[in-house]
Amino acid sequence: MDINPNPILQVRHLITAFDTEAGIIRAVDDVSFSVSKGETLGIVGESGCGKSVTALSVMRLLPRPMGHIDAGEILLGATDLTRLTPDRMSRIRGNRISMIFQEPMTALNPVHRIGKQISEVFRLHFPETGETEIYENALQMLRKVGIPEPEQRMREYPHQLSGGMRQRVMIAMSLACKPDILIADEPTTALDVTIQAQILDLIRALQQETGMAVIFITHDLGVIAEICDSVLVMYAGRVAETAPVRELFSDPKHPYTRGLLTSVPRLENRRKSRLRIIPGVVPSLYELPDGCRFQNRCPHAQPICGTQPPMNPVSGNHLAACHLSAQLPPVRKQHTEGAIQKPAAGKKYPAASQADYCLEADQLKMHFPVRGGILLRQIGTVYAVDGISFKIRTGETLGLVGESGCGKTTAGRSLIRLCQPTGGRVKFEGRDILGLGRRALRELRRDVQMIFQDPFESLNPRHTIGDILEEPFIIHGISTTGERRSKVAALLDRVGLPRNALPRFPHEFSGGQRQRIGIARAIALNPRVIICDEPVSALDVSIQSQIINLLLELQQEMGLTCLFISHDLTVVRHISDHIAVMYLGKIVEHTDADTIHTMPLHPYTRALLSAIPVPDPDAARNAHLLSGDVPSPIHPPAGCRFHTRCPLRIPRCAQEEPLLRSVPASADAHIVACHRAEEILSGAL
Amino acid sequence: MIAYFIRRILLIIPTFIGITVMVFVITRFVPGGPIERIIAQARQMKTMQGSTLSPEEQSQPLSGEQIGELRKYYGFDKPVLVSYVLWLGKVLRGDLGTSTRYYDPVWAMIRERIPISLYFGILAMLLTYGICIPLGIAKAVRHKSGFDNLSSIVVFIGYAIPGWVAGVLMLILFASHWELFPLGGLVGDDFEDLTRIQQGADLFRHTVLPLAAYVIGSFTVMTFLMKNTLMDNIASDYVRTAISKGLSFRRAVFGHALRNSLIPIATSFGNNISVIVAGSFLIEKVFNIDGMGLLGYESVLERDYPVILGTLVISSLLLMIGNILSDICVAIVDPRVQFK
Amino acid sequence: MRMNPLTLRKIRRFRSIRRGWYSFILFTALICLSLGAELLISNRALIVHYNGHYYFPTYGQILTGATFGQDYDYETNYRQLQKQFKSADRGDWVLMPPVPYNAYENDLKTDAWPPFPPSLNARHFLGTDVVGRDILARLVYGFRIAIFFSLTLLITNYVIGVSIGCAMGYFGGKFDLFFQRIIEIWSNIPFLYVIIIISSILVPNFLMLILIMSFFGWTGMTWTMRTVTYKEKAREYVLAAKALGASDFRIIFSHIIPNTVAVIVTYAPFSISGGIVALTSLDYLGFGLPPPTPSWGELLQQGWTNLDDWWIAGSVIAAMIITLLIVTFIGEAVREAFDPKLHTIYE
Amino acid sequence: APQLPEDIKWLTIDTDPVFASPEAQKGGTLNLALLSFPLTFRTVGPDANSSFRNAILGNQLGLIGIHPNTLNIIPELATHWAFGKDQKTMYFRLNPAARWSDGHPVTADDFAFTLEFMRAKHIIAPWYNDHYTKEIDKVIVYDDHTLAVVSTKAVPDLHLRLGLTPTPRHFYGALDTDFVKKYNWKIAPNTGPYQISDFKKGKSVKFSRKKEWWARDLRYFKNRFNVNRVIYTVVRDRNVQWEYFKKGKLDIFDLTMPRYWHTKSDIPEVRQGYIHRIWFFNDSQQSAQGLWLNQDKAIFKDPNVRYAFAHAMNIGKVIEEVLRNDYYRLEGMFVGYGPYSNTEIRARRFDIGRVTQYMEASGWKRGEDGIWEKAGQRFSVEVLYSREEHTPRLVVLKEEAKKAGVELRLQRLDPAAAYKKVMEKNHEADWGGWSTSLRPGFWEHFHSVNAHKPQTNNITNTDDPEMDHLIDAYRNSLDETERIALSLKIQGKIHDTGAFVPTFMVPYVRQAFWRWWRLPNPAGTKRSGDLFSPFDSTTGGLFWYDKALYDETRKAMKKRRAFEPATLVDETYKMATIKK
Ligand SMILES: Nc1ncnc2c1ncn2[C@@H]1O[C@H](COP(=O)(O)OP(=O)(O)OP(=O)(O)O)[C@@H](O)[C@H]1O
Ligand SMILES: Nc1ncnc2c1ncn2[C@@H]1O[C@H](COP(=O)(O)OP(=O)(O)OP(=O)(O)O)[C@@H](O)[C@H]1O
Ligand SMILES: [Mg+2]
Ligand SMILES: [Mg+2]
Repeated sequence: MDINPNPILQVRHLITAFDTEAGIIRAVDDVSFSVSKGETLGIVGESGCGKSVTALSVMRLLPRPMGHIDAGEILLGATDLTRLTPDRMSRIRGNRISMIFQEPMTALNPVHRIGKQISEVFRLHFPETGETEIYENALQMLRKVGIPEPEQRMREYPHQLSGGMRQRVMIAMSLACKPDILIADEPTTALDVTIQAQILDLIRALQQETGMAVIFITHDLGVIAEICDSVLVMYAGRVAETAPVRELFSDPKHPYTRGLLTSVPRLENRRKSRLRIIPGVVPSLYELPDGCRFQNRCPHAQPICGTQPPMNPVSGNHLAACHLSAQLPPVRKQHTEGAIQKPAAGKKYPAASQADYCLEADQLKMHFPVRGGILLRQIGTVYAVDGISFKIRTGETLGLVGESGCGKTTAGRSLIRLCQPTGGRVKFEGRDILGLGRRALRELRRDVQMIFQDPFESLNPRHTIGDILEEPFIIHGISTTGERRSKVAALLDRVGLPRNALPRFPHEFSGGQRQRIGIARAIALNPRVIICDEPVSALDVSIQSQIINLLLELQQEMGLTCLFISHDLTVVRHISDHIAVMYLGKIVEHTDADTIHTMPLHPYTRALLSAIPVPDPDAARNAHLLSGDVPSPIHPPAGCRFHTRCPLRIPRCAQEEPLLRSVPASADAHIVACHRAEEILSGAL
Repeated sequence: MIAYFIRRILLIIPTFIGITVMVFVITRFVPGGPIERIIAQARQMKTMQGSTLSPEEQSQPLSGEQIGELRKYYGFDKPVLVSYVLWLGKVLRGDLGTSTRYYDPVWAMIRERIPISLYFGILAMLLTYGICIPLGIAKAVRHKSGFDNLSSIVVFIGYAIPGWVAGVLMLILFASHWELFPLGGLVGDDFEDLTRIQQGADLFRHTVLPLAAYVIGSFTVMTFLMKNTLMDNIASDYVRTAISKGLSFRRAVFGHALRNSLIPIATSFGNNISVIVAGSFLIEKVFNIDGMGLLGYESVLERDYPVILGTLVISSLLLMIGNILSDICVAIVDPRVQFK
Repeated sequence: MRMNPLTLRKIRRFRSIRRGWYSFILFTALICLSLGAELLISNRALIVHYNGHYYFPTYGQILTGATFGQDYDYETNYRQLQKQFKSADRGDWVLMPPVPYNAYENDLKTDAWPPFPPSLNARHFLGTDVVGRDILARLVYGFRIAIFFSLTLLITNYVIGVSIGCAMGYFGGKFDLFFQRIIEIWSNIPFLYVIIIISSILVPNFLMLILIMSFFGWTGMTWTMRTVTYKEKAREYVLAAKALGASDFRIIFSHIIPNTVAVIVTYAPFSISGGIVALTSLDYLGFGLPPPTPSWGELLQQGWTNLDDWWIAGSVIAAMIITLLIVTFIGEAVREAFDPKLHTIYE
Repeated sequence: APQLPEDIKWLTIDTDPVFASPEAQKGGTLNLALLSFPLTFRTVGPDANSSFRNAILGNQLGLIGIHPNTLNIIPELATHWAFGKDQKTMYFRLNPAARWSDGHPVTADDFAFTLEFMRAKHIIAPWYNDHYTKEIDKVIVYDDHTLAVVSTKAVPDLHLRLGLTPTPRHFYGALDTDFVKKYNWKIAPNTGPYQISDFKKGKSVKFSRKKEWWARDLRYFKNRFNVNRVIYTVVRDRNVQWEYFKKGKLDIFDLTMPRYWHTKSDIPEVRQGYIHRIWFFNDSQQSAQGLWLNQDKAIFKDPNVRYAFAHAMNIGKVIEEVLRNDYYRLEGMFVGYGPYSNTEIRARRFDIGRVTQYMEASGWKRGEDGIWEKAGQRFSVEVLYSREEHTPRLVVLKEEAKKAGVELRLQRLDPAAAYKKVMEKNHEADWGGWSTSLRPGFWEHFHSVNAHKPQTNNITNTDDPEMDHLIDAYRNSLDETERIALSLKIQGKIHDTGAFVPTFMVPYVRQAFWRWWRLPNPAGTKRSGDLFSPFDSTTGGLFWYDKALYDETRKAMKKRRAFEPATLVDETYKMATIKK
């Protein structure tokens, strides 16, 4: 069943299992694929579906003694890697196959210098090379992956580098020996979109240069569309579908692939429309159904799905593991189902008219002191949020986007005084929040709630769902015990959780369910404002859309005002009425959600938008690639904070800080802080 | 970083003052100080010698005036804080005072004991590190193997028995019953008459049992610290990275995981310094070794305030310096730490 | 109330570590046995049948000799009574516990002097100490005291240490700095010194000793709690509680502390063995519980001064080793269950 | 210069029996152990009164000595002595041969200096300051070898008080504030047979015999002080000392404790006769060991309760079953004082019947737990003690007392603390002993001036006018027969008070020694407390080292040849009252 005519790596019927406390699980179950020279194979799938284990199996890097390859062959050329002695395998690793890992933060040894870690590869595989030569080679590699001042970096330790830099070092290390195959296991997931774009670019360029084969693992369909030649879709340890990239996106033949493709919000979707979803959650590897593993979520499931589907060839090298692949209806281009109606003004909430601002921030500042010196005096300041202003109308949603560390979370928290802002004013329904006393603040908490990013971290693991949902009522002394019970039950219904969830603990639920609990807790007291701090960033694509739908529904039902924080412009655009883009503690552009997409005026916004990988292999890309990292908020650059990375910078940008202003001057709706906004608007740049 | 250490050193001051003030004040409330001993002595003499004085004259052995003079002699005549300040002043000038029992300078007494404590301490440390680190490594790599289980049991037995109890047991068995080792002391009585080699052998024979008692408990902590951190480190991402570069597992462990695992061990290093010098009076008592521990213990029993305070000054300073040293050690092995 | 499945998993894991689990069973059994020690080791009879009546003297008031027709007013000597009834053979009988001695009474003979070696006949299974008290009885009652001592100590230490450590970690800042100094000072004060002072002013009893020991012992827990709290405090669920308007008190006690239970539990067994050792050492030095309280330290002291009477030192050292080993094994298993180390090797 | 009175009647004795053995040979080294290193070599000043001081003072002769068997005055530094008519003065003629260890002759001025020295503030010994000021008026120096010592008032037994020891003026010179520190480890010249020749602080002290000791041929010193060297080694634990002894590293071991005598010393070395044991009875004042009841405590106000308490103490059982019948019951507070002791007095014996009788007479009843009760008060007494070794005795007493309806609460405090508590009269019952002097002293313990106030020795708080009267008379009398009569009477009264419950006495010494050590016959004197005491001028230095025996024994040990085991019992001086 060779798909590729000239494969350099062939994996055949690979079965990898783990011995865990609860029993043996097959994390990879009968997976076959092959890659040929110069080709990029993408492996995509939801968290836990076995992508990493597949990669680790190929590398023979499974954590022993739990993990072991039980069956199958991994052929590198003609050698079966599964049968090599550890010693010979060592010689292949790093030399003929190398790998980049997901977490750039932990993948480098913290106590060895960068130079040493890179040179080690040369030293290992070319033992006869001299020291100076090794040094030169290492330097060369660093230059190649685009690290500025490589001589200095060689002497630094990993913690002194930013995440993007570290990932570059990893890449340099893995490419040092010009491997035949590079396995990249989600190398960009932990990075910002702008950095991700840089890294993807780099990998692509290097691949072209060396002609190596790349196995690219990701859960992001956009990334797949952008860099892969063919795709392997995995689901619960098995291959669901494999196809050349264009074919997969144009004609997916597995219901799961279809579900995935339709559930991602796209910039071309209608805002606030209900997203298509794949209902349910991935089955646990411990309790897999017989037959097709997707059957419980599949809209097309039939009795035959109770038997194991074969890999049905669709065409050439397009195979799908579905009994019904041939009978599936053709894909419609329409990806969404009818928009959710905005609540009619004054209908349910007579007090609030559309013109009322529910939440207003005025020059909000949150500076954290940096202490040091002998007496721990303040020696610096983190300008986490440095004077941002915005207003949100009742019932509307403001989206706040920006790269990691730009102060989104801090802004959200200081808005509701989870940290005490150092300056500015915040008004909730006309009342000043920052001046509130302890008592009043507590009262305020009933009206202003927050949903957190990490659905596991934000739920106390020692409390049952019942405890968690009851807590708001207890804290605010609302209702008797009996009433509370019924209220909690109602909440569960509302967010679509079963009632028997009450006595269970958070980790008995999947991420999506846990996020529902978090949402239920936030809406328990019928708040008026909800701050959503990246509520879907930690979730899988198929779950993400479920939660987005839920949030939209709730907002509509309850007339909630929302601040929606995210680094994902697509999601933000989908859910918001207005969008503010933050960069290094400041808002650089603020307008309504559609305009930002169609007419971005700030170079940063433009770069952000173009860096987003679009799940469409045919899309044009990367006109505005950014270079470098976000500067430290302790020493923000003078003038325009973005000028260090701005492709359009002019001398003025380094001196004068651009003010937020309306562009074009007349339109009130589009504010931007860039000296050259007009030029951009005019299309000159 | 330097500011951090300077701050740490500055913070020693309030702590040091706090400790010494507390103890200084306590000394004033303990019965049985030098004056009380003199009174007791006087009373004893009185009973023994009888007295012919008429009843009116005096029924108590010493007059208030005499006691007053004694108080002056021992410096108890001033209010606690005043004498504390005087004492502290002397300490700052490097004078720890004079023992109220031996009338030797306290510093001389301490100095005499320090080499003995150091001798055992350094040996103990070498032995502990020398055994625990390799053992910890072996156990980490062979987790849950027969070797691991067996060595755990052995090491736990050592941990469960307090050092001095083990000392008693060893003394009973090896010294009293089988007469393999001497019954205590640091050297034999005829030490001076021996040749160099014999001296070494003699010292060795005297060292074995107390040293064993000293280290028996610390093995466990150290071994498991080593084992656990090494296991954590082996499971960490960067070891996987190292192997993916082509290192063998062995080299990855020794070249990468090990150094990171030494960080917590380095943290314990500073603490050990103070432990070394402080000794353990229980063990020293059992083996009749004149170390710092015994000095402190005896001075407490004998109410030798200057010595108590002197040992306290030394040991608390060492402890605090040891803590800072720990930090420095950590800063040396771990480039990530940024003390602020 | 359902057990948290995480906890359940830990318990299951604990049970699967056989060394620790059996130690735990043994330890619990020992505690239970020592609680009912009066039924096994006592000079009071379990049942006396006299003149058609049954008597159960084990618990409750003393029954004087007169009750059973003896000619004395003090507590009945049941061993004697047993012999007497037997020889009289009038249907009266006495059922004694397996070890018919209590921990205080001196079983002396006129022609021989204690310590007596172990003897099945005399039912001194481990012999007697230098005053003719049954060593087994003293070991068992001493164990009971020691174990309750360390349990009480543990609780007081942990209550104080956990609260202060938590507060330090939670509030941080000056509060933290201040308490750090206090603790540094505290832990430097020679503990023995204070014990001597106290014991020179009054004889330390159980409560006093607990007070003194916890006066100095609480600091041990604070450091760990402080670090753990720092970690917990930064977690989002704390923020979530804050966002709901929960008070600091509620956050500490309802959110943070339950999450530190793992730490507390893993430290507990070692604290217990620490308590036992501390009490024994104090007793050994003569600063512990006043005589004639049955105590291991006192037995150890006796054993040490009577090396030739091997059964004294032998029994108590064996008892100590066994107990401490059991506790250590439990501790290790608990640690392992709560914080299993990932064992990873690569080919 | 003052004139010696004309009518002086010089006295001396050279007819009392000698007690050393003419067989004695010089030589050998005696190895002894110390539990702790002495704190100082001074004999006055802080911490000078350790047991080690006896070793130093044992080498300081006085003007006169007391014959250990006849109790007569015998010469030491003085060859002759005389009593003044005023009953306050004694005259002495020094032995012109007397020399300090540094070769200086001993002169009368050295005695005058003793007075100066002892009165000096700088020695930080207030009691000595007092004693030598208030008891001794002056020393009159007539010439280099003649002097008189004058007491401040006429007292009985003048010679017990005025036999000063000299202090070397040439050594001390003028005293200074730093005396205590300066002389802490100085070895002062002495007049006795040995001098410290070497010491290692914290480890050992070595005494060497003076080759040409000036007194070596004097009648009462001849054939004594035979070993060449005495080495004291610090061994901090008695059990370890025993191990040292077994290995021959120590020569002598004290076996007074029954356990050591009966079981611990049952070792091969003894059975094979390498080590000998001796049980030597002596006859001197017994220290007043017992329970001292504080009559100021509510419970002991009633004499009946005190009597009952005494009857509830089963001392007999303790002696029989704990002390292996080795100790003797102490019958009263003053035993062994010769004619001064009231031998009629019998201590109250354990007797539940009597307890009941006394308690019921005072209206007490047995409570539910069998302990006497009255008006909410239980007969529960806190017994204060400080020596760990006494715990076994007390726990037996406690268990027995329970039968009699008395609860004892044992309170062991560290010695300093226990002492303080007693001195503050805060005890209920103190378990302790008081050391002795040659004549009974009552005033300290039973005179009402010393009652109800802290820091006095009347720890029973006895406050009885009649008793006061008798004690005053006893103290003021200079007539021996009258004093004896009063003494007996006072002892009777003390017994009636019932505030002191006498316990044990040990009128003997038991020791083990390696076979090559020899003793005279009888092995010691009436007043010998230690047969192998190397120094003491009264009873010490009687033993000697037998080289031949040493060689024989060592050879035998090597060849594992056994000798007859030897356990000597010497009852020459056994007290009449305890003879069976
Ligand atoms: N060391 C291990 N021990 C036990 N189970 C493991 C181990 N590593 C992975 N697994 C299991 O194997 C399954 C597949 O994991 P894998 O890491 O391959 O997922 P993934 O697709 O890479 O997910 P993600 O996107 O989250 O990285 C998971 O269900 C996981 O529980
Ligand atoms: N308590 C604090 N003390 C000091 N600095 C802080 C604190 N909290 C946040 N910061 C700093 O403020 C800056 C903004 O942080 P914030 O968490 O708001 O960023 P973010 O936009 O939410 O990033 P991410 O996408 O990674 O969540 C960061 O540089 C961060 O280091
Ligand atoms: Mg993965
Ligand atoms: Mg954030």
